[in-house]
Amino acid sequence: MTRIRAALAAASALLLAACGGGGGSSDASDKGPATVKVSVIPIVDVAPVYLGNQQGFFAEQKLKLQFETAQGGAAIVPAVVSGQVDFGFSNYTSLVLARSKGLPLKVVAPGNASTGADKKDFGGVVVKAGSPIKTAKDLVGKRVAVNTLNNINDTTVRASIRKAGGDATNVKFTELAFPDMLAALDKGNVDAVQVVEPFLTTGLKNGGRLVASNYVDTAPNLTIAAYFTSQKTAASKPDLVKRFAAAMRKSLQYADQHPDEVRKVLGTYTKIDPSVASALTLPKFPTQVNSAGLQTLENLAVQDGLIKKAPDVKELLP
Amino acid sequence: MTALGLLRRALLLLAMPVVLVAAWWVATAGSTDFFWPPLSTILGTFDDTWFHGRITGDVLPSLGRLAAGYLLALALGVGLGVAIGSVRVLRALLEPVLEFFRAIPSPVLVPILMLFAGIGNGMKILVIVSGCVWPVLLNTVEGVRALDEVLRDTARCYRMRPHSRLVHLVLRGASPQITAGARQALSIGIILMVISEMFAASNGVGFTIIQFQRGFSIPQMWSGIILLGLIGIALSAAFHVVETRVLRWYTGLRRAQREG
Amino acid sequence: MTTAPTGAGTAGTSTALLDVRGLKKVYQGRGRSVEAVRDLTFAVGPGELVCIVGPSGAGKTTLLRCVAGLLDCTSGEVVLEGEKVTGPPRGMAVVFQEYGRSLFPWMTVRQNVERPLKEKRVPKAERRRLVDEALEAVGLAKVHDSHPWQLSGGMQQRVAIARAVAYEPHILLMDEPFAAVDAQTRADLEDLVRSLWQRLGVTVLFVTHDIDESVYLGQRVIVLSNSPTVVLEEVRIDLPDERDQLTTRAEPRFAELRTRIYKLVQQAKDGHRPAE
Amino acid sequence: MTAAVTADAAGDGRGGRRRRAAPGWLLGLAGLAGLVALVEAVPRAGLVKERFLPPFSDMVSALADEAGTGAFWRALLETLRGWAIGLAVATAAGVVLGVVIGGLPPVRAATASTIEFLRPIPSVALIPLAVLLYGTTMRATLLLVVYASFWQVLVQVLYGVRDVDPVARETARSYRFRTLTQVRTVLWPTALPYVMTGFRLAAAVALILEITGELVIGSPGLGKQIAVAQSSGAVASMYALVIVVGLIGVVVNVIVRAVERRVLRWHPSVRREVFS
Repeated sequence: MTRIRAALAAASALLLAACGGGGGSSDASDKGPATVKVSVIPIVDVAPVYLGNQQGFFAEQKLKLQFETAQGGAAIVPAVVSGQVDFGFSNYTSLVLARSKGLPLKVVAPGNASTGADKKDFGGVVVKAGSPIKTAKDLVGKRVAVNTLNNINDTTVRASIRKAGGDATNVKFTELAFPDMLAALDKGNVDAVQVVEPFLTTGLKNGGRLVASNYVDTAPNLTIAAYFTSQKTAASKPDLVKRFAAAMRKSLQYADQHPDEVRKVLGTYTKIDPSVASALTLPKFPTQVNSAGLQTLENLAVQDGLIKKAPDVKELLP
Repeated sequence: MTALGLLRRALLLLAMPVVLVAAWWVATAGSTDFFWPPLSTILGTFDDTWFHGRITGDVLPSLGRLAAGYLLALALGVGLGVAIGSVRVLRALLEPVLEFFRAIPSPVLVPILMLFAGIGNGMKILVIVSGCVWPVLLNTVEGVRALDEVLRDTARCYRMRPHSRLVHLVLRGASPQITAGARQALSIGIILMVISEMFAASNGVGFTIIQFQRGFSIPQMWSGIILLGLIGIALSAAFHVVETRVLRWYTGLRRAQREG
Repeated sequence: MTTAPTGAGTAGTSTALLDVRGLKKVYQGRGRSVEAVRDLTFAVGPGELVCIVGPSGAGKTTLLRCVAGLLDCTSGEVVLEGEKVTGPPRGMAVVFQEYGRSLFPWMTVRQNVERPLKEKRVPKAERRRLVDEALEAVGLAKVHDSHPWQLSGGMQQRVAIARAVAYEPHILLMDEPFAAVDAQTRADLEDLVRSLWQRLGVTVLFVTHDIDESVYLGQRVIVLSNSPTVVLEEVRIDLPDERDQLTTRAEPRFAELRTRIYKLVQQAKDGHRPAE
Repeated sequence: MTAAVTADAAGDGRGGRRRRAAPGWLLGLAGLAGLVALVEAVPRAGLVKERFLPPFSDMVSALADEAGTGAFWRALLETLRGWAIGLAVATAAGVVLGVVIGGLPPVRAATASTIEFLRPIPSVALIPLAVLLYGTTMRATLLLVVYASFWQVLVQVLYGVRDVDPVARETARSYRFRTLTQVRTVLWPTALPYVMTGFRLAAAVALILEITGELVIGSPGLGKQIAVAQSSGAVASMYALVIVVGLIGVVVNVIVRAVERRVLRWHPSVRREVFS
């Protein structure tokens, strides 16, 4: 209700009224599958949920998934908190940020994790072929593109630099969307780019050189992202959340064991070229949240000044 | 005007905005909704958020890019518009191409512009130009074409030189349309100032608002939206002042025509 | 009558200031062409005031635009002061019918009058004098800082006349200049033209559809046929040079001339043309 | 003066376009062909890398691939639907509010400042708000579309209502027309050209905001398809979709102009342009 009132205050009452009120989603009822709305970013990382849906893991739990795609976690979090969607996908750092501001979020299942293998991860820092940058340490004083500033990628790149013994405070991060990075690197607008698949494969194929696997450098088997819901949903529909988490875990496990099917499902919700899809490095799809990794990300967020005080990790975890 | 009349005017001018702001204040007072903080909280963060380094660090760079892009678009739009409006062949040749480019929303062009202009201020200025140029260009073309035949003949008869014909006839004659286009371009420019900072930015009002949104600093984000609104209002007011000066003859002419 | 021009009645002679020879104008449209002017030949001597009348649609405006160099003629030629007209010539000023559209609305009265002088690169002091005199002559000295649209129609046309006069042209073309003003104003403006002509000795070619006006103003009236236009007849106006609205128009000779031209115009309307 | 009709939006040449001769039409095609050739040649010549700007032929084949998928057509439909709904809501709200506000002087006086305050607030400032309210659904984008195009209509309608001939209004009032009749017979016909101008501007703005919203927010439609193509590195597909968006814009523009011409066929502002 405050929402509507506030909207009135914002003097767009007329317009809002014309558009109708906000949407909600159906309750979990006993008869028939419950429709749940899941908000995801259409990237490689969320392949398991699409694959699991295809495999009927959600139907088994009497869940009917309805996907809504967003451009980033920043749009997904409010949608989940306000109940527009039931579950969302976001990286851990975003969740930590949100939690530190007091947003009532709850992780229900892990999303994806680093492969843990150096130079064989699904994301990393790429430089141009002839670049003098050889290691993460050489990134000091250079311009590095990340997809969002003050988020998981710049903090993990800094971690990488620290690990290599460089001064992590002396890096010029520029915000650039993944698709635009390789062009910017090529033109010399930036010295290095932190990319994830499929751009990592494309970048390397076009003569780029991988200098660091920032997720691997941050922590062993770092969990990158997770599926989450609001504390309200978690409290009011515990059964629904449990069923979703179960189906999700099954999907993650299946995805982890069937990489070829993961590659195939990419074609259903992205426009990744099949030849790239067959070559790219897939992330790990763990079934358990790695709370140590989460703690590491939290510490990085504090260290790099994203937040002042780290929220209790347990508040976030199921 | 009497004091009473002045008071009445002031009342009319301010009553509605005051009521709306008051309504907002009351409606959100004591709000616990994370995304809809009380107006008092938002205004409380305003000073902290914007007046300690961000004016020079974000607001001015944004406005600088806006000014550069806007003025460039004006020059380009008027220049091309005069050429296209005056040369029939050019108009016929370019019209469909221009219609096509105009129909492409500027945000879509950003990745393409990045290829040619990199990711620095140049790209952001180009984004602003790419959106602002159309209303100026099209209105200039129409303005030039709508120039009075008799006035053109007069200029020819008195052997006005090309330069002074451009300045004293074409540009002045098309100025009502050019101004209308410039006004549209200004509001588009503010929009694109924000949008351009969504891509590869490291400072700016739009950039900051989005950082706040991503970092879930909601009252700060709201203060940014309010700041954008204020910037919009201030620029529109400034434009109005210029417009009134430039078009004083036109308003008078129109009034005379209406009465006559 | 002191400075009255002496070149009256020198039509067709080589001393003519303006010579129109075999002028023909065909408008080329898409797939069709319209012959507006077929064959016009006449001359205007220096200092003469010649009126051109003809029925509506007689191509008067086409003729004037060709003479002014605003329009290329299809064949024939217009020669002004011994030079063939290919574009708006030097030493010529035009007063258009649409006073509201021929003045620059964004300029003041003064700026409007001054603009052509600036184009001519007249020195500042000289410019000032010319503008002041011209405005004084048309009775607008007081409103020089107004914009044209703040003035009445008659006053706007005075501005246009002042602009033409200040330009110091050798020939002044007037295209139905008073067609859109009320009768009273019109009489005043007619007298203004007569007096300016007499004072300045400028050659005037005055196009009108008003027969009375042509008789009252002109030394000579050229009557045009209907379109495609040729010269139907030239009439000498042998009225005294001192004319005024009351007495001149009351003279029997005025009535005769008026009747004569009226008949010619009627004939023209009925399609009568000189033997071809 | 026709200028009256388009005082704000400035005449977008309802006149000229129609009179364009066949060669002009051909020239237009030549212009487009030139653009196509340029886009084909620049990457082929290696001036820009093909993986950043693929040659035109690659875009076309990507477009053909797109057209073979259901997702493309669904997205197209989503975009058109969002655009149409947003435009309809904005037009209806703009016209109704415009007539009410413009028709009642006290209301107009009271709201003028508010309108001037709200109008310059950029619609993208509302993106975070729209996302908070409606998530990433079509409604979030609809909010932007309605907000942005609403002002276009409202402002034009206000201009239109203000332009109502005071004499006509007095006449209507003296005949004691009922309010509705007054609106229908006096206000509406005068305001209609303005409404159409507003509608035309709104149609273009609505499409731009629809695509922008889809692109930035991620609500379903072509804009989102572009974002997906972009984030998948499918450059040719992305350009193909951009071309589609541009073409839709052109088609929308053509249709709206045709509608405008039809609706206003009887209106003097159009008739005058036809004859001028």
